[in-house]
Amino acid sequence: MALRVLFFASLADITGTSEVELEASPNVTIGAVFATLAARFPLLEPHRKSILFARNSRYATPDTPVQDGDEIAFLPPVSGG
Amino acid sequence: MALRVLFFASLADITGTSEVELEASPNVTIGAVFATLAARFPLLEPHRKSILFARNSRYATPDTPVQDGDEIAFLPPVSGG
Amino acid sequence: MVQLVRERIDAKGLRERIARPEDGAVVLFEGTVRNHSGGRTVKHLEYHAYESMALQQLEEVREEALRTHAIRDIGIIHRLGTVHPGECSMAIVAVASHRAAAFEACRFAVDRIKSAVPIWKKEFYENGAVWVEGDTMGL
Amino acid sequence: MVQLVRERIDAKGLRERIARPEDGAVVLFEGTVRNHSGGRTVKHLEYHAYESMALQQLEEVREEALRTHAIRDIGIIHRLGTVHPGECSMAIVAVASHRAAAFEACRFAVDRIKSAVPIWKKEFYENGAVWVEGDTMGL
Repeated sequence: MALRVLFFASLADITGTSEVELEASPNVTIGAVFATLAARFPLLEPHRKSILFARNSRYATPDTPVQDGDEIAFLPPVSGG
Repeated sequence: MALRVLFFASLADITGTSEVELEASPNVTIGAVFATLAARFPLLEPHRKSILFARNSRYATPDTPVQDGDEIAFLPPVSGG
Repeated sequence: MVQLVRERIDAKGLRERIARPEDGAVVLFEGTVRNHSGGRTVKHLEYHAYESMALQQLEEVREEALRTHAIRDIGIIHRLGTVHPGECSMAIVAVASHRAAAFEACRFAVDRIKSAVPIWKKEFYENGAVWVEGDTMGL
Repeated sequence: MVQLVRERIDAKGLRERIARPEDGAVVLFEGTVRNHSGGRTVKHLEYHAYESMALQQLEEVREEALRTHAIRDIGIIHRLGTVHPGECSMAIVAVASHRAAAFEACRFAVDRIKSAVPIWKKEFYENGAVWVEGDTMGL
């Protein structure tokens, strides 16, 4: 199934991209998606603990399952205001 | 000695005036000034407990002594803001 | 900066005079005249003050706010005379590096003004008017 | 009303849209860009957002503030893109009958936005720039 994965702020700098398309196996979780991308972008791994996850513009947890067509986002600690 | 006494807000309505000139004996206190005026304006007396006193634009207490030329003010509970 | 004015309060102007580029947080409080009070329709208010004392007291509130809170500056304008519903009767702007101090100083100043500054308001209704009296217990 | 904008924030306009004659207290918070940070001179900031999610989260903050505080309304504008020192990056206006609720709701909203809304700022200095990262422990 096809996923769209978004990186923001420092994570986009680390990966060098703000968006990747990803082909994932069914029943995969957001945590597994992150592991896949951390393998592709090794500099992501040290940020794992501080990263927040979102699925289709809503906060999600690493064990949230993803579905075909989902937009998954990895968010560093926010600093708006 | 000569004093200027100011009444504000509801107290000015009660006495019908915002200002009186008063001749007082030396060493008198603000409390004594109030008693003199409460005798002249009997409707003042019931407000005594809630009235704040000022001498020359500063808060004062009933036992504050007054001096010749002082401006004494009787203030109902404030309601600005 | 503390002021008593008889015209409309320019809260934005106050903010602009007080805030500077080293500040990170600006908190503005505006007390506005409500169109109702205790179930009655308010036509307008009249604010009276013991002006010389009110200015001194406002300045003391300002100085106390500066002394007790980590703010860079605070400005206060209170209006006197006739004020209509929706209009601003008092504006306070506190500026600080960080928001906690700005919020707390602004609130501190409102509370102190409402209990310690010799200003009174009279509410005017369709028929009749009353002096509002605050609570001086806290003084 | 919640908004993300790329031009200067019109805090006074927000206040005018939100406040009505039945309100007695208006509290406006403005986060402003400081000209220094950690001892370095800040030339400007850049605010980036996950826009669709940030708007949803801002709306949730607004609804939570309305649900948990005795306010009549609250409006939030956050700026994105380049913002210079002294300029406003975020404005929040809370209106209520009484000041306590307006102060508390405004502060609640700032705190929630700073911890939960996907917006990030990058600080630009004379030489170099860094992403500022907040504290998400409170989330």
